[in-house]
Amino acid sequence: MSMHAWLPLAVLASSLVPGLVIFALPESWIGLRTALNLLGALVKLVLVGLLLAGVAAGEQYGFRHAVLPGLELAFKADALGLLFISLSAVLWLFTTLYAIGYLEGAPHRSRFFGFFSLCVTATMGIAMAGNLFTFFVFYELLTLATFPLVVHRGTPAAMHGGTVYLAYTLAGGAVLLAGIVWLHHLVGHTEFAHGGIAAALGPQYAGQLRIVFLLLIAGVGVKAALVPLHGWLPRAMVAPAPVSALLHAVAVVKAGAFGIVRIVYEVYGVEFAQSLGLLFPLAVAAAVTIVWGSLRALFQDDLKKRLAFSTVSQVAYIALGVALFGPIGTIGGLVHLVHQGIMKITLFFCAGNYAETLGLHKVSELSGVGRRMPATTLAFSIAALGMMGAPLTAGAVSKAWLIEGARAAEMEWVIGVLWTSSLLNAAYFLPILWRAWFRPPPAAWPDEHIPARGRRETAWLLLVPPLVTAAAVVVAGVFAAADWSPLAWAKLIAAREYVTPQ
Amino acid sequence: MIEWLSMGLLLVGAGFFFAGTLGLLRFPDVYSRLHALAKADNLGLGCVLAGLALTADSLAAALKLLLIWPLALAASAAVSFAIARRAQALGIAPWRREERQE
Amino acid sequence: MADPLVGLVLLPLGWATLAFVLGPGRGAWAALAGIAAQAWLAWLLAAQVGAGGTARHAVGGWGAPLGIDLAADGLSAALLLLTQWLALGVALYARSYFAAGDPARRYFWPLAGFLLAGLNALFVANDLFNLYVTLELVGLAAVGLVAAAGGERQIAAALRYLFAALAGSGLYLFGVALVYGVYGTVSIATLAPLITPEAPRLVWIAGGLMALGLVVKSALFPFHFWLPPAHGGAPAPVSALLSALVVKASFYLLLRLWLGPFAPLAPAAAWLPALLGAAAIFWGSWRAIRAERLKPLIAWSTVAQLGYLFLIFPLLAVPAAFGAGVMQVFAHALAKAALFAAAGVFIQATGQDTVAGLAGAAARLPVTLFAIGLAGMTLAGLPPSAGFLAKWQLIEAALALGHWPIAVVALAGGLMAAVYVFRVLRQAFCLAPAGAPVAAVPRALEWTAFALAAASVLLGFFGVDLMTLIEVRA
Amino acid sequence: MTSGLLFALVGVALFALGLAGLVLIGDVLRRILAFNLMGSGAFLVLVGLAQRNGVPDAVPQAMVLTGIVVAVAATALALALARRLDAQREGALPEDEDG
Amino acid sequence: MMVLVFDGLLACALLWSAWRALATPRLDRAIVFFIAFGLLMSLAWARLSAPDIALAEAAIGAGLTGALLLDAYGAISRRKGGK
Amino acid sequence: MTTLAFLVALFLLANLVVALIAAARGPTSADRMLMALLFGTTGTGILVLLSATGMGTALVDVALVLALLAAISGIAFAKRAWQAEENGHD
Amino acid sequence: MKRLAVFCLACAFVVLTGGALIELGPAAIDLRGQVAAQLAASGVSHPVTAVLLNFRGYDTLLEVAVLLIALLAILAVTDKPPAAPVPAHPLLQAVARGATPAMILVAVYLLWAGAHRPGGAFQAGAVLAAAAVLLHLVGLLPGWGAPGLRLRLGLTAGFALFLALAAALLSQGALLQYPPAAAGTLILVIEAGLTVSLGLILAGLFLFLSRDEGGET
Amino acid sequence: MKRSLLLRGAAFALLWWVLSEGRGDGWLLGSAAVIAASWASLKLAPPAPPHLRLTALPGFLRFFLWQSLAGGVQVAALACRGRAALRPGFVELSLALPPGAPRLFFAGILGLMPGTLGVALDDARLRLHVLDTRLPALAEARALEAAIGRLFGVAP
Repeated sequence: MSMHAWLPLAVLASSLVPGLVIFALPESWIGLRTALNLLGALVKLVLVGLLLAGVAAGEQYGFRHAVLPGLELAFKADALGLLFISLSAVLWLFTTLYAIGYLEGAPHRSRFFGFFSLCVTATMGIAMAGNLFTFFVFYELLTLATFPLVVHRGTPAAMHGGTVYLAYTLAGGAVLLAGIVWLHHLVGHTEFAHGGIAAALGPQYAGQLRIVFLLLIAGVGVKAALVPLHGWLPRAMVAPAPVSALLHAVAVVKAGAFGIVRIVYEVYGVEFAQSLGLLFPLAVAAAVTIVWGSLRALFQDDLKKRLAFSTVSQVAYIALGVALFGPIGTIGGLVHLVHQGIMKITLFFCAGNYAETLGLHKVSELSGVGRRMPATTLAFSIAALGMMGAPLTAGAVSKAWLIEGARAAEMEWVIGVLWTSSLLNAAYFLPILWRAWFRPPPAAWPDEHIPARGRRETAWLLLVPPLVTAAAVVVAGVFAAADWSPLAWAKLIAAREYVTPQ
Repeated sequence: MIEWLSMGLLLVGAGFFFAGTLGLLRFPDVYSRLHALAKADNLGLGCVLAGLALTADSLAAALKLLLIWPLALAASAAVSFAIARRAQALGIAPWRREERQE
Repeated sequence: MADPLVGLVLLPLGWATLAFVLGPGRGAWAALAGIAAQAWLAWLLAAQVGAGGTARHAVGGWGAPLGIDLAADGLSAALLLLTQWLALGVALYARSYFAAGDPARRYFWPLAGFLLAGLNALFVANDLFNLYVTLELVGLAAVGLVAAAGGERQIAAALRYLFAALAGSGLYLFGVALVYGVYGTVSIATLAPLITPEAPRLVWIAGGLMALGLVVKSALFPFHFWLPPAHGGAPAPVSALLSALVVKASFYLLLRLWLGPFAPLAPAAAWLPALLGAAAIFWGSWRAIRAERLKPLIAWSTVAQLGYLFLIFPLLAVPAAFGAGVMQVFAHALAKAALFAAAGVFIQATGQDTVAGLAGAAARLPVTLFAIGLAGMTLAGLPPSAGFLAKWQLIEAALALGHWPIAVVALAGGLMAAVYVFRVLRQAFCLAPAGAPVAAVPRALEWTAFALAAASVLLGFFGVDLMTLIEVRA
Repeated sequence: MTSGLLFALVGVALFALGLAGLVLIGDVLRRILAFNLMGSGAFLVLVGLAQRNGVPDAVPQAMVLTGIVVAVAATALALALARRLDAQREGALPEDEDG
Repeated sequence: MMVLVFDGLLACALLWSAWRALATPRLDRAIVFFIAFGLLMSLAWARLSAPDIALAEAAIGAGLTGALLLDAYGAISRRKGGK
Repeated sequence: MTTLAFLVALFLLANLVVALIAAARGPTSADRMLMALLFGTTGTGILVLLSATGMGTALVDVALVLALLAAISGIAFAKRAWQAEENGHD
Repeated sequence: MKRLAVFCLACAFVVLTGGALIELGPAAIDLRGQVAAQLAASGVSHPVTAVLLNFRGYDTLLEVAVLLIALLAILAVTDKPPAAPVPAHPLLQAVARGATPAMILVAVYLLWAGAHRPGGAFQAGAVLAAAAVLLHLVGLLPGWGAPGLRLRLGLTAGFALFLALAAALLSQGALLQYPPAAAGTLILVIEAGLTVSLGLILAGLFLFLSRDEGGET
Repeated sequence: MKRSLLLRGAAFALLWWVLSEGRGDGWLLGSAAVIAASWASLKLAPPAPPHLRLTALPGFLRFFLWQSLAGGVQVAALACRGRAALRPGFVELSLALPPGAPRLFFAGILGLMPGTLGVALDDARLRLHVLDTRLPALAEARALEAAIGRLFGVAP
């Protein structure tokens, strides 16, 4: 087995092995656990870097293992996968740092970090899946590994949230499985390939392929939280903040969105999907989700719930970008995969900081928090502005490309949707910012566990990650034209998907 | 001659068996029925065995047939005694003719 | 042993006898040594079959139809392998499980030995009447193991089980009698070319009765009534053996006859077992979801999981269906043994058998909890477990033949399994009630349960090897 | 009609009788009897059907001997269980398994 | 003809005793019918030219099964009677 | 001779059946136990007669065993199973 | 209702199977010829014994295991030590005393006869067991409690001998493949061992179970 | 003791000869059987004082056969006449025979004799059931007692 086969496996192992070891560690071995966590995250970053360099140099990375005759676990590292891998690997490092600070002194930390690492492993698997079967394997693993994190606190609310989460995702998994087996039966394999694999079938299969598409999208749509399959997401917000941050900004919902991308581009092939008339319904579903999520977010007082509905809305941008036939929309969707990730994780980090430092959970309690926690609130503001699509932020870039894409695809109504969404974004974020910066603080905070000492507003492990990611939001927006920006990357991918590069 | 004797014994044996069955059918209580079985049937068996032994191939075979009889007798004696004793212990009264019929 | 085929039958008979003579303490060592040797023999046999095709042995040197032939094709070799290795795990578990004074321990080893001998003999038998004897061997040993626990519930369950087993084997024997009457032989190899679709009516009756008997013994709905009390009431190692192996034995036999000598008649009835299997999945899962106590929950889950095995009958035209059946046998055997083993750990730790009682214990027994989780993955058919591969093949076979309702049943059954599995897991994550006492449990118990569960998941990566082995057909 | 065929027919009837008894009867001892009748029926069919041309056949006879041993073993086990159950239960009715 | 009558009679006796063993209301009697059935079976085996089985059936039926059943019945009914 | 033996055997079988029915209809449990006695005698007789009709001398062995063991079930009945009659007439 | 349904089903089954039975033609294979042809090589001259211990000896081996299992299971569920037996009436005891030696003799005879005429280990064991049952019933032989080492050895000896011989014969090429010259002797040795063990096992089925709880005669 | 052993051994050897139908090839097993049977016999029924007198055996057998035939005929006759002919009842008899084998032998044989059936034997009292109380059952029982006394060489 060559280096080219080992590297993808090593990327998986760099979080799997520490995770398994952490499970076995006694609760009190904090130092070793922390070291393992960070070591895993750093090693993974290095490995991802190697992969990036290799792929950029035109190397092919892949690994295959047959589990049944005609059925293989396949891994490959391509540009699209690497986009997702890099995002996850980087954010994992920050989230780990954040989680170490957040969970200081909490019970069952070995269990928490163990499953946390498993989640990352599953996410890596999803990103590197070389066929739909492998994608599904890790997709289900992700469900299983996140469940213990959702119910981590063991309270009745956590139990309820976990149950709802499982009900949605397992049912979605079953539907997805049905679609995959069907596809496997029709095509004989489920490889991800440029231009898709379904197009090879004759026109007499069009009907079946439409049903399969519906099954597949419904399956991944659960995790991507497409309306009406989004019901689990707000309820899963009972999880600890790092979980909400990583999983509901990056891993889980992105896994769904990423699945939609893979299915449309590499299973059906965007041209073939368009010819079957599948993209338009997808666009409609995404549009409905965008508007509905934003509307619901407007009426949430619970901060994390408001963020969760915002996620519902924002993740659908990706699906929307994919559904806009044409390279520009694609670029918008793909770049939003990254941009939404860094923006939303910043927001969740900040929400976690408010809750952990001052016991603030509700929007209505945030009055004047900007004075008590200026750095956190600054990061929150940047990310929120990004979400609205304010200039110089990452959000502006993705929205701009999406609007262009819609115009190019001659779907002007989408532009309306995007503008409506932006307005609604503003409507649910601006009051928070206003309240945080300009309203007077209360006499006493509800539950202040970390006292302000000098210039330090909270534990530095909680503060650094949101600041870094907030900075990233700005950098991604300002340097969007650079060679190494997510945008450039998305262009590269789109160029490969559409035979005629722009 | 032996042939005829043997056949005769078989028929007599059958007759005793018949009598035993008749007794079983007609006798009024368990004790009397035990009489019928223990005596008539055993005698019937004895006759049949003797009849067959007469025509047996060898002396040993004949003795083997005759050997069955004491075994059956012992079994009958033991079982009828056991049943009668148990019946009596459980207080089953023997049937008695109604006095006025005499 | 020169011939692994024979050694696998003689060895357990030998050590079971020895274990009886030696008594429970030293008997355990005889048993462990014997099972380890069997595991090695099974491995040899699998290698031999994989390389050289079906292994045969003519007992007494006569050859069928006068004598009895033993034969192991890929399916037999695979099941033998499963049986020995699983038994090794359960034996290690049982050695730590039974306390010195436990009445269930007195005759556990000899009975388990005879049970294994019966199973092995069943898997290598190639003669209908010999199969009857092995069925009785397995049935009576299983009943004895259930009854040995000695409580009123267990005895009642054992009695119910015994009658079901006897009715089943009686039906089978009657079928064998008819077959002998029609063809004058009971050797499967000799019979196979003789039975045609134009066979006399009696052969159809015989086949039906044998199938019915085997279905009763493998607890297919609605003949499952005996299973939950028996498997739910027995001591954990016994439940593990019974649920994992014993019910599979009669299914194996059914499959063997269905694909072998009775193949010309089989298509006529293919949908009946599938319908009953679907009913079993729904009813068993439903009862498992509703169960209050842990071991009955697992036992009802067995009822449901056995249902999958019978879904394959209308699909056997596609090779994937056969693979699905075997894979499900493996997956369920390992997972169910792990679950019962884990349940035994909880019972020893908390002294109670309720699902609610898990709330406190699970946090303190993480290895066992993991075992339940992994085994649960297999039962619910979640990837990358062996149960998932079974489900995959089943659905694929169903779609290939256009029988999509079977695929729907398989998917729905998986979801229902997930419901009862996560009902248990969820309880484990609940906050522990204060002060619930948790007794210390031997490490060996936890880790054997975990090893079995891990095996059920890891097997999901080695499906190709298993499928290659069972390709070797007589 | 030969004896073999006749007794095979009797065997079929006995088997059906025993099976019906096993299904319908609740009493344990009676079910044991029913099971034995069922077994006897199967044995009769095995030997009777094989000897329907009137010539004795040693193979099914040997099988029936084996079968009788098994039936005795099963009967004794069932009786042991029934007695133990009765001793423990002392007349109480079985509670149905929650399962 | 004679043979047929004999076999027919034996067959009827077999079926009758089997039926009585299942249908007689009292259990002790049912057991006795069953013992009778066993002995009739041994006659049937004799008629089927299977003396080996007849021997086994006679030895088991007369010597073991009957005693086992009667003993079990006694133990169970005594317990019922004692209550 | 053979024919006669068979006829007698048939007659004994008829006797046995009638006696069985009679014993079955008797009022006490002991009447049923008479059946065991019947087999010790009539059953043995039938077996030896069948043996004489050319069905093999082995049937004599069967008869021997039957006669030898006939006592057991009777004794078991009397000693173990036979309780007080539960209702007078039955 | 259920009763009626089962009754109808049973009747239908009898009619169907009976009808099919009557119209059955001759069997495709007749083993009688093969049994007769190989009888000389089997070591015994009685075909049933030849089938039971040679041609299908494997079945017999497993069948003894079934009996042992039943015994083990019975042992596993009975834990009360046996009560002292209630002696029966001296008359019955006398009959038992007289009958037992005869039973032993008959048992050995049956064992010996098995080689050339009906009889064999199982019948012999059953007669031996019947003797034990009789002695127990009249109170001359106490019931058995948990078996000691000697009894355990006795119960398993026959089976162990059979098993060991079967395994040893593997060197001949196959399980239970008797060398034709020694077949008769080996079968007799096996049968002798089985007679003792089967007698003990069958007796055990009764003696381990039996509890004399106050019936008397 | 030695005499009993020899006698019983011889009896069992004869029995074996009868059972094996005179075949000579089974003596190895046969002698084992005879030894086992003798051992069991001595163990179960150790020889006790009133010994059977072989010389008296033929006479007793004649008596027994004759009485047994008479008993059979009597019962047959009664059976043919139905219950009208019966006068059943219990009769008590005090035994003159010494306790042990003779007495038990008597009680057992009595059931095969005309008109009588032993019902209960306690110490020296025997309760009989007779089919017809008018028949001389007691006298016949006394005759049997005498015959058994002769057989065992003891005074009744």
